[in-house]
Amino acid sequence: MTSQVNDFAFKIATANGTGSASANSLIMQTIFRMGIPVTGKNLFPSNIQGLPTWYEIRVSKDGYTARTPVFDLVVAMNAATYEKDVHEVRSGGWLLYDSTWPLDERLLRDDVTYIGVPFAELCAGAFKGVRERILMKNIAYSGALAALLGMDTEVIRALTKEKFSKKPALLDSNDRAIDLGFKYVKDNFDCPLPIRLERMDETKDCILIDGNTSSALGCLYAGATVAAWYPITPSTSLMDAFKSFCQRYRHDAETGKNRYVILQAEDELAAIGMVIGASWAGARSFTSTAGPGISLMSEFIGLAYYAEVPAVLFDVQRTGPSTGMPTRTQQCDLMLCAYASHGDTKHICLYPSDPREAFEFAPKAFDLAERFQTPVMVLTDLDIGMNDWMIPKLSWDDGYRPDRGKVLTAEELEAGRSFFRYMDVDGDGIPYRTLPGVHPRGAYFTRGSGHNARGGYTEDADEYQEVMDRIARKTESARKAVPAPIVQRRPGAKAGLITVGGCHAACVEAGDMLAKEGIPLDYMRVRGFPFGDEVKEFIESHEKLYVVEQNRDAQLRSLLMLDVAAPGTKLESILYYAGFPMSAHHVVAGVRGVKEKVLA
Amino acid sequence: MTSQVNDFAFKIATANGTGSASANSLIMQTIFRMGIPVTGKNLFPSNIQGLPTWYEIRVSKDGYTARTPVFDLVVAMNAATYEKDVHEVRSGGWLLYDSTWPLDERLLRDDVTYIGVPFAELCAGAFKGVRERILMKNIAYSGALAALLGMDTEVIRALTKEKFSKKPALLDSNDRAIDLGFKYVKDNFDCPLPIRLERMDETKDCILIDGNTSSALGCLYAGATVAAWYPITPSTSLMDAFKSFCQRYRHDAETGKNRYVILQAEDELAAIGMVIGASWAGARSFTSTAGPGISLMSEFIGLAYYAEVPAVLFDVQRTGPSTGMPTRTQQCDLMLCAYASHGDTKHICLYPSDPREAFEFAPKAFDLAERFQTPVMVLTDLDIGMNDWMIPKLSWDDGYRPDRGKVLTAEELEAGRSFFRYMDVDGDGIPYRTLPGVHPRGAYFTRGSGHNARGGYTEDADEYQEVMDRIARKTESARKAVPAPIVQRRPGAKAGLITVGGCHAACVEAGDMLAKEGIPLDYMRVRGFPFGDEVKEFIESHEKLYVVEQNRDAQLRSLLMLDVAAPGTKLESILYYAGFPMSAHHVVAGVRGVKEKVLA
Amino acid sequence: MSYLAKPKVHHPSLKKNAIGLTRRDYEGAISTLCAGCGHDSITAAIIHAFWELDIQPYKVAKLSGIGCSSKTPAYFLREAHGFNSVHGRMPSIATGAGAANRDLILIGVSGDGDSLSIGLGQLCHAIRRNVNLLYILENNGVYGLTKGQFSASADPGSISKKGEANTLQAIDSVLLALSLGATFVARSFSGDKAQLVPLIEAGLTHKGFAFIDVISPCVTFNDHEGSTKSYAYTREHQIEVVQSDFIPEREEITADYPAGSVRDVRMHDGSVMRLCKVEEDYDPTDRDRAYAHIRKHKDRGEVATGLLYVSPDQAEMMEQCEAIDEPVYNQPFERLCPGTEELEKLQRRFR
Amino acid sequence: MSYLAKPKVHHPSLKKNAIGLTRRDYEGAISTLCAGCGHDSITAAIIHAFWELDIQPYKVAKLSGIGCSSKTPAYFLREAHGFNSVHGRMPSIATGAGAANRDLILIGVSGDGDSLSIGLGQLCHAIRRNVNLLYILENNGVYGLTKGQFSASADPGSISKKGEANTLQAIDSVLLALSLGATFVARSFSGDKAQLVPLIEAGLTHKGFAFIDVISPCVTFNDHEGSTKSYAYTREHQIEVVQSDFIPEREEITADYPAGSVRDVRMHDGSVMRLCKVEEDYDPTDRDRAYAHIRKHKDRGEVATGLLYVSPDQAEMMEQCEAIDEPVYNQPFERLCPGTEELEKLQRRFR
Ligand SMILES: Cc1ncc(C[n+]2csc(CCOP(=O)(O)OP(=O)(O)O)c2C)c(N)n1
Ligand SMILES: Cc1ncc(C[n+]2csc(CCOP(=O)(O)OP(=O)(O)O)c2C)c(N)n1
Ligand code: SF4
Ligand code: SF4
Ligand SMILES: [Mg+2]
Ligand SMILES: [Mg+2]
Repeated sequence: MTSQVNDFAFKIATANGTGSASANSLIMQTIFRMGIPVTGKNLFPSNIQGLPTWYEIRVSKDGYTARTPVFDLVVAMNAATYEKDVHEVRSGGWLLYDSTWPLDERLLRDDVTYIGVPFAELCAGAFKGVRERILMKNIAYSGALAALLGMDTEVIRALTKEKFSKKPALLDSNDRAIDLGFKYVKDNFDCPLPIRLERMDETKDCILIDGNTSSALGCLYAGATVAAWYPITPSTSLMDAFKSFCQRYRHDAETGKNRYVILQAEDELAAIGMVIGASWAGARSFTSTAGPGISLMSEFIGLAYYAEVPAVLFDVQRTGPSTGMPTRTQQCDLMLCAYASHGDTKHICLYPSDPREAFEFAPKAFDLAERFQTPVMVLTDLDIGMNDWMIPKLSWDDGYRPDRGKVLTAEELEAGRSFFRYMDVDGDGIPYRTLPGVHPRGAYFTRGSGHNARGGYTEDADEYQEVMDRIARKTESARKAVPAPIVQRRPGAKAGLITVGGCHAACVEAGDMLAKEGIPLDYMRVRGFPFGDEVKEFIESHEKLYVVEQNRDAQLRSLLMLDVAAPGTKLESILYYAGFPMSAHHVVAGVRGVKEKVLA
Repeated sequence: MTSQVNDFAFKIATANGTGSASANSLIMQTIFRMGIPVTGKNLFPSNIQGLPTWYEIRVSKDGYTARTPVFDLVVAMNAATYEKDVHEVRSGGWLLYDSTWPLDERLLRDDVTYIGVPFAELCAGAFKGVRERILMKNIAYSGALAALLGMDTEVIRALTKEKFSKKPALLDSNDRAIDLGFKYVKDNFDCPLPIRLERMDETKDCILIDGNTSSALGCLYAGATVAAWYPITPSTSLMDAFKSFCQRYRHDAETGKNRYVILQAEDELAAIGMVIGASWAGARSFTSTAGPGISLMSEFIGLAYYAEVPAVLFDVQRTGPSTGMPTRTQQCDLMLCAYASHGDTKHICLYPSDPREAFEFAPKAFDLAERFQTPVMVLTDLDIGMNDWMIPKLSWDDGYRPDRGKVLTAEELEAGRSFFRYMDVDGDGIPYRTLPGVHPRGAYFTRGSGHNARGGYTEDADEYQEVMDRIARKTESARKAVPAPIVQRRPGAKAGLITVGGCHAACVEAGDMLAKEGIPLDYMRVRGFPFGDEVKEFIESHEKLYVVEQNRDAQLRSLLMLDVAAPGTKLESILYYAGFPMSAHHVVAGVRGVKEKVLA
Repeated sequence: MSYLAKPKVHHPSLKKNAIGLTRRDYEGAISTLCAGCGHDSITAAIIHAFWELDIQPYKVAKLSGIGCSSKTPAYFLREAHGFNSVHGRMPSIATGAGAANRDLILIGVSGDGDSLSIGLGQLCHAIRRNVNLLYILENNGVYGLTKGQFSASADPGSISKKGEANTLQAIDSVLLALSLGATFVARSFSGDKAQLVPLIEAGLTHKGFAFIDVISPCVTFNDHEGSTKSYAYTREHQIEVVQSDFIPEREEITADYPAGSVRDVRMHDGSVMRLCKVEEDYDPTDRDRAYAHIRKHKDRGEVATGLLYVSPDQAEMMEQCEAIDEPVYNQPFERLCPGTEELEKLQRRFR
Repeated sequence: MSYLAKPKVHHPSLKKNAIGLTRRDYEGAISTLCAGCGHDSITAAIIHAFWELDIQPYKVAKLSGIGCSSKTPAYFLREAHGFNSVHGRMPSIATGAGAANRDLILIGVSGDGDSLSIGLGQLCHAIRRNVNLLYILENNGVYGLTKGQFSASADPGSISKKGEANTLQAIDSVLLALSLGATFVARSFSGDKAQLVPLIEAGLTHKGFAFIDVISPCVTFNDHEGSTKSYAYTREHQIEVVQSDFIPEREEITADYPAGSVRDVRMHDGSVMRLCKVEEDYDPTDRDRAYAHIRKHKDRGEVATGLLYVSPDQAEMMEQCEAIDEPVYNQPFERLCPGTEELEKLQRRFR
């Protein structure tokens, strides 16, 4: 890297449950408020207290938000991972450590500058009680970093004030802890380091938000009224956020009554059952879960598909298979979500790439579910869902009205409008439906067993097939309704890069890097399944396509082959599935690798 | 059709639960014992009593066993379906009906010969009690058919004797009922009809058996000791058969104790859990279910895949999605079984084509499951599982010994052999395992969460990936171990026919028909997934391939595209999925259709 | 194929109820169950109860799982929406439907396999939530639709049609419901319409989860000698511990019972369940005594029937959720979406 | 990260048992649970019990579902196979393992979320089958691993860390087990090792399903004021209704108790569970009285602990299956496969 101003990355190693989270967000927010593009990745264990946890912060004046595996500075606060952490520093980088205890000789690298600050000692002097000392040690390193990286202390002060406005005692100790670290560094080292921060004006129209929060906000704005769920990492915070938004915006002050119902189900099978029951009765209803939940919901998803009941599912993907690594990210449910359940089934899927799209796709998901009377899956992942992303402010169109789809009203039925539940009246493959409790003429019997166009039970070959064929036509027509892919073309590009979801950030950056290297690539990010014509065209218009995704078995590539007959020979996979978010380096290396492979 | 001797089909329409089953099997067995190739298809409702049910019998001197939709004769015993049944008779064919009541004018066709027999009246005279009269009416029509088709009355006598050897009263009334029908027809019509039976010698090395029975027998011979299941049509009779075989061969006379355990679980999730627990503890264990069960087992299947626990599952496929048509057949779980569960998963699948292969593949399934330490799915369907097929006698190699796979013994462990559960010691991707309760040094912790090669818990990126990559290699190597496809080549063939499972019979017949028409086709039936090299080669060696299967979404075609990179452009689908078994007519029409499409 | 057994009570079968409907208006498709199946009698009782309560059929939602019993919602209230869901999962469908539209009158029909094996967890949790639902368990001790395997309600020692004796403990759904805090628990017999109809009426009126276990013999697979769920066995061993009579709100209550022997339980809508305590020491509002009492009969090999326990005043699910009185599903969008301005304000949090 | 709380009983901690092993030999990996988590104390009690019973660690199979509690099998008996399965499904894994190898000593550890929500059905049916398994439910009223949501054992009115009151009925696993015919039912408290160890020993000795519900406070999410599963609350409200002492077979029984106050229950292997009835009217071999007794305390806001019910002589699953005495998993193939000749004979049926 040439200039290191506002363009570097550092990593903080601590132990789970020692309050480092607030220190890390303080650092993030400070940089953000200095107007400098910043992203943070929280790498935490599947444990409540004591295991190692890391927080990675990347500062990028160019606005790149993907994870980078190269660290200029590492803050090593956890003895348990000390050795590992020292190795993580790039050659020529810095290591900030607690010098209360002497450093193990064997851990000394001569290509790294060691910055020792006796955090424990300082805090022992300044604070009483074990717990507070541990907490404040972690606040103190943010003070040290402030000095080393040249953070704006005014901004920090302002932030702590806001945060602890109601807790003066805490405010005081936090500020003192920050000063401890700040002062000690100022007095003992020359600051700031070559890697440092300088005010910019790049973040004023942005926010820092995680995708679970924005997804929840999207459901609130979409008018969802019934949510059912079962806790599972990394989707839990989505429902927590939805609940707190509802408490704020859906609570009727006078009556003290709620304009929403959130049910913590006994398991995922019950959760999706409740969603299907609520949607059947007319509510916009959704659940949020992760891979294991989708597996358990499979039978019910098939019922909703065949009986044509709307349902919205958020799958915040985590590393599979089975329990896998619940606190690591992956895009490993693409195939499952597209075809979940036995028999011939195919489901509409949406693939947001960041918290902003997660917000925008929520109303879209409900519109599609009610329009096409079928389950719609919104696939995010742990990285999108739980990490703080810098994104352009969310915007909303007050003109938006939900598309409730073809639902016959009591008036229409009263007016003698004929109703056959599964008949293709309009030739678009979408039948009309009615809601229970509305009108006698709307009554029909919903079932997952064989039924004919009139909604009657059948075991007749032709009647069965008629309905199945119509459903296939219906799903086909959804191609045009799902969000079109994002396509960017570069002059002189022969090959293309294809990706999905959260890999976007890495691919955009990699595209720039490769272009600089003289390898210009066109780019397409798919956003909805089944894929639309643009996807087909993009594939047809390139001889070689690199498919970037975060799973072992090239699931996106598989979907492209199955759904738009993309010839496998064209599609080169670039896969990363070890659990961390995709980085531009992986993509670039992947492209180079393939090129070499081809040349060899 | 030219000659109609030993080459025709007829259909018997009755009501569910009126004892027609025994009459139908009597007819089947008589023809079979006359040495004439015969098959029967039972089309029954998802109901216990009263709904329409049909039994189709095809006589084929050439030994074709596929279903044919063309009926020379229909026996119309059910007023409720009278109209439908009359239409089913081919032009120039015969209708046998109960003339106790006058026939509705509107049902008369002048291209059909009506044969009226007053069954109800005859039985009213000869038998007492409503129930017996109903039952005997159904026996009586077999007598009538005996006369019309020229069945060997000696054979019939012999059969009833065997059947009712312990129930003389029943024997008597059955014989009387048969005589009633037989005599009446002899006296009133000239017999036999142009469609008639003549003794042959084609069945002496064959048996009539259904695939659920033979699958169960296969599990018995494979040495399965623990079975867990939850009742579901059409798989229930598989476990019923296994139980009765065990009672006969696994019951220790002296001790009165059983050398097997069969557990009727509370649901499919528990059933597969029990199978996994039993396999983990070292037993050959299996479950049998249908599509909805596989959906519910999805989470557990992923655990077995990732924790590498053997398990054998029989999926007797029925018409989906959801509850679908439980008493109709389909091949609609091909995709689900190949990739069941969230995360990156891929499963070994076996596809028997008839009851004989179902028997042979059972031991194979256990061998593969234990060798590769992974779930193995055996996919049959309602047609294979519940219909009586004429197949060559089953044979067994007494030299067979189960392949229990890489299991370390107490002796090996005692001898200090080092053991790391998930390490690739032999370079074949298959690790060694140990069984609980055997030796302290064998102890390890089985988990569905992240684990490393040594079997320890991990959240480390490299350790996680090492195990995932090895598992992928392991599954790859299974290609060579699964049964190779059946390939038949015809001189001058440019294109090929590809199919799976029970479509075999129809494809063989269609192949002959098309060859006669001057369209010679090579043929391949896949028998195991992941597909071996032969499959790849067959596809590469043809420009056009017709893929014949019984589902809407071309699932076999999808698997071929994903697993052996078959170019979709080559693969023309011939799909039939309305719930009845595939017939040669569908295949031939399909091939012609595609050809026309191509010409147009 | 059996046609609906017509109610055997004594008024002309075309009499109109208060909203001008005859019992015919409460019927459904023709049953496809076996002739004599207990489930058909329960269907007849359900039809009668809805008719007597003057309920508009279309205000009802009929829900079920999978099984012969679960087919029955097709055989009553043709003007009501029905949802024949998947095996054992009806409670979650009902819970969701009730959450979306609390005005729906929910009736769920299930079997012992559907409820006590694959569906046990959902049943227990629906009871816990006190979902406002009448749940009828048509209990025949077997899996009918899959041809006669033992269900979890089969009694130890009961003999299957194939002659095998059941070795497993039976799950007594009524004791289970009481242990889980159910607010309305009854048991009846498909052959006892006089008892069943008022129980269904009370169950429909009860605010919260009303659980009725109805012994409903399977004539095809479990009505033989040696079965403890046969007609014969049940007739012999059934003991009505509390005889109940349902008195709709509007009818004023005439106290023509010998004092002491009678106890009135007032339902939340003002209607009254009049209990004639057949047994002295019995109190259907005391959960623990009810439990002990049922066990006592059980130990004697008897099946206690009647309204075994009721607690009319506990908060049902939607009250616990403090939901608005109207259904949430059709709230005007304006009242649900905070709009652009709020979004602006809200986002300050994220800077 | 908390290290294993070492047993606090009074003999030098390196004392050897009859098979020459010290308690260390019964330990496992270092716990990764929160310091002070009740689950760690239960782990210590389990280690102590296995040690005292002189059980060969490798003869044991440790099973669990998913949750903090379900992690604990990694923390004891490092020489035993462990199976950390999927959420709520441990009972089926245990059932299968026991079916394959009845010689395995099975211990299952679960949580209240794992057992009473997603896993409720499997727990109930394992009880019904009387699987030969010691099942320990580490009950803290919350989902610990997913950060503190109410579980189904949370009492109505109990306050969450976020300050919300639980509105739902609690599932009392002990009453549930009794209703389902469980043959060994106990409740204890992670803080009461003296009571817990003998219960675990008896549970391990019991032939059939031994159920022990252990209140095990979650210091991180449910140990606050207002929680009814906190250390403080449990200490205050726990009432030991029957004090039990486990006497292994070989030790002869010295009757040095005041007559009448003591009752011995002989386990199938000859060992004895000595019950000192703290409460006069209590009989732990009478299912109905036990049930009533527990309810009585519950109504007083008390938590009855001890060996609440035991019935030592009922057939466990493998006996009900009439399985051979040896494990079936390693039967010689010759005894399993009928061979060619039989196949020939057999096929006559199919002609
Ligand atoms: C997931 C699933 N598993 C199994 C089945 C097969 N099945 C249909 S009905 C039934 C049991 C029905 O028993 P019960 O609920 O008692 O109803 P009954 O027929 O006795 O009235 C079963 C196992 C199914 N439909 N779905
Ligand atoms: C199928 C599935 N759903 C949800 C989860 C997430 N999850 C992990 S542990 C847990 C609850 C644990 O609670 P409990 O059993 O009480 O254990 P505790 O942590 O309280 O000891 C949940 C919901 C999961 N792992 N799998
Ligand atoms: S099988 Fe039994 S339960 Fe089913 S309809 Fe017939 S009698 Fe009723
Ligand atoms: S979160 Fe609670 S249950 Fe989990 S380890 Fe910590 S204290 Fe124990
Ligand atoms: Mg039943
Ligand atoms: Mg818990």
